[in-house]
Amino acid sequence: MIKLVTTIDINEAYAELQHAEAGGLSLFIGTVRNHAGGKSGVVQLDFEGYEPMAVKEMEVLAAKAKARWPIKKLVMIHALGAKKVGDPVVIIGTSTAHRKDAFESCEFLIDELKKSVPIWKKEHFDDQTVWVNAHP
Amino acid sequence: MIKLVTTIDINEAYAELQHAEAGGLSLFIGTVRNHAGGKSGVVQLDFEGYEPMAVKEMEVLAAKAKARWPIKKLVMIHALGAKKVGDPVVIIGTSTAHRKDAFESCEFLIDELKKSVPIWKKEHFDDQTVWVNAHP
Amino acid sequence: MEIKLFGITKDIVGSDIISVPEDVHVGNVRELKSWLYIQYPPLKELSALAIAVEHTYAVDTTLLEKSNEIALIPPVSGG
Amino acid sequence: MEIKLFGITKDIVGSDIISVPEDVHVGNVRELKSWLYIQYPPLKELSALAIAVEHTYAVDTTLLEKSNEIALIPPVSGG
Repeated sequence: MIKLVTTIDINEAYAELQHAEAGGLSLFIGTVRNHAGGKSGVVQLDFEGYEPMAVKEMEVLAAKAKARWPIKKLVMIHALGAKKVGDPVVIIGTSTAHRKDAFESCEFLIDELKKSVPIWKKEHFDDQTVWVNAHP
Repeated sequence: MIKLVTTIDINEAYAELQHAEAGGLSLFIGTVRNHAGGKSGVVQLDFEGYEPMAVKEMEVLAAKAKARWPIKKLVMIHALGAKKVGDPVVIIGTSTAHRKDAFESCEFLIDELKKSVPIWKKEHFDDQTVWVNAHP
Repeated sequence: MEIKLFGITKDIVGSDIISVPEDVHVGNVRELKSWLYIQYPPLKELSALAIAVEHTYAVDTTLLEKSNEIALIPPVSGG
Repeated sequence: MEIKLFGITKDIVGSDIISVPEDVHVGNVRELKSWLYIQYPPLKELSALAIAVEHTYAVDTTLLEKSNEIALIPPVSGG
């Protein structure tokens, strides 16, 4: 299951990852922190995506992960739109027969998502707004 | 949150892991597989625990993990009693500011739990029952 | 030729699209980037700037057709 | 002195508790294990067998008091 949503549903992700041959399931949930880049006071975040390309890139990453680990089920869900501190913004999950494969593939997918999937985060502080990573 | 339960509640674990300074949350969920030790046909499992010692050992592991990684919140919940294929039997979760710490501490906790926490699994196959790991 | 804009590139250009005039010839990604940097100098200050063609990351030598879906991809920050 | 049993040790002994007779002296974990292996030889066939005293893994030299909570810990298999 690969998709962009307004609101992350953890139970949906967990249900999708069920597989009779899977003994281990690794989930990563990224949430909005109240500080960023050494600066505190994040009050809101906006996530914007280039939607068709973001889905296509996530599918490419899923294919790479499946080529490398014996993954039974895989979930990559990213939220778009306005988010508050504590809100989940991304959920990555893999289920495998053995837990090491689940941890490794899940970490690979979130690391790669952050590098290449065309989604942008704008942080709203009390006093300014910043597109994260845009400038050196 | 460290405890032994009859039924694992993923939403309870997720809620417990929320922390305003946490950007990443790693969850591991162990479920009952339909095959074990190269043998298929697991129809049920029973989990038995030495309850006060199991909780104490989990607390020791949590303290070790907290000494090693900057963990904001931590969850270790193990189910006891009869379980069917697909049922969650253990959930481990950590939330941290940075995701690498969450993955590493979560994997450490499930690896160590499997080594030292006094809980025993009895597998019921179609034709026999086996206490897992008991014999070489 | 139209270029879709996202994130900070939208703020820099002040629009969510750039229309490359008919008389400007940009045959590949390198030529497009050169033209963009002249038109919108703040784009040069970004940490990186990629071009996507048909929803795929393109390289400098990727050829551009007028019918392609082309987009500017400033540094991503999802997750 | 009473010894709590779990998992396969319960099946081997046929009870969830062993009462060590009053006239048997087991002053430490090593002595207790020796006595147990004589009384219940199938315990020797296990992959491992630990003793817990007061909910903590004990070593061979851990001293035993009659009032301690003592338990046999066969190889664990949680998770």
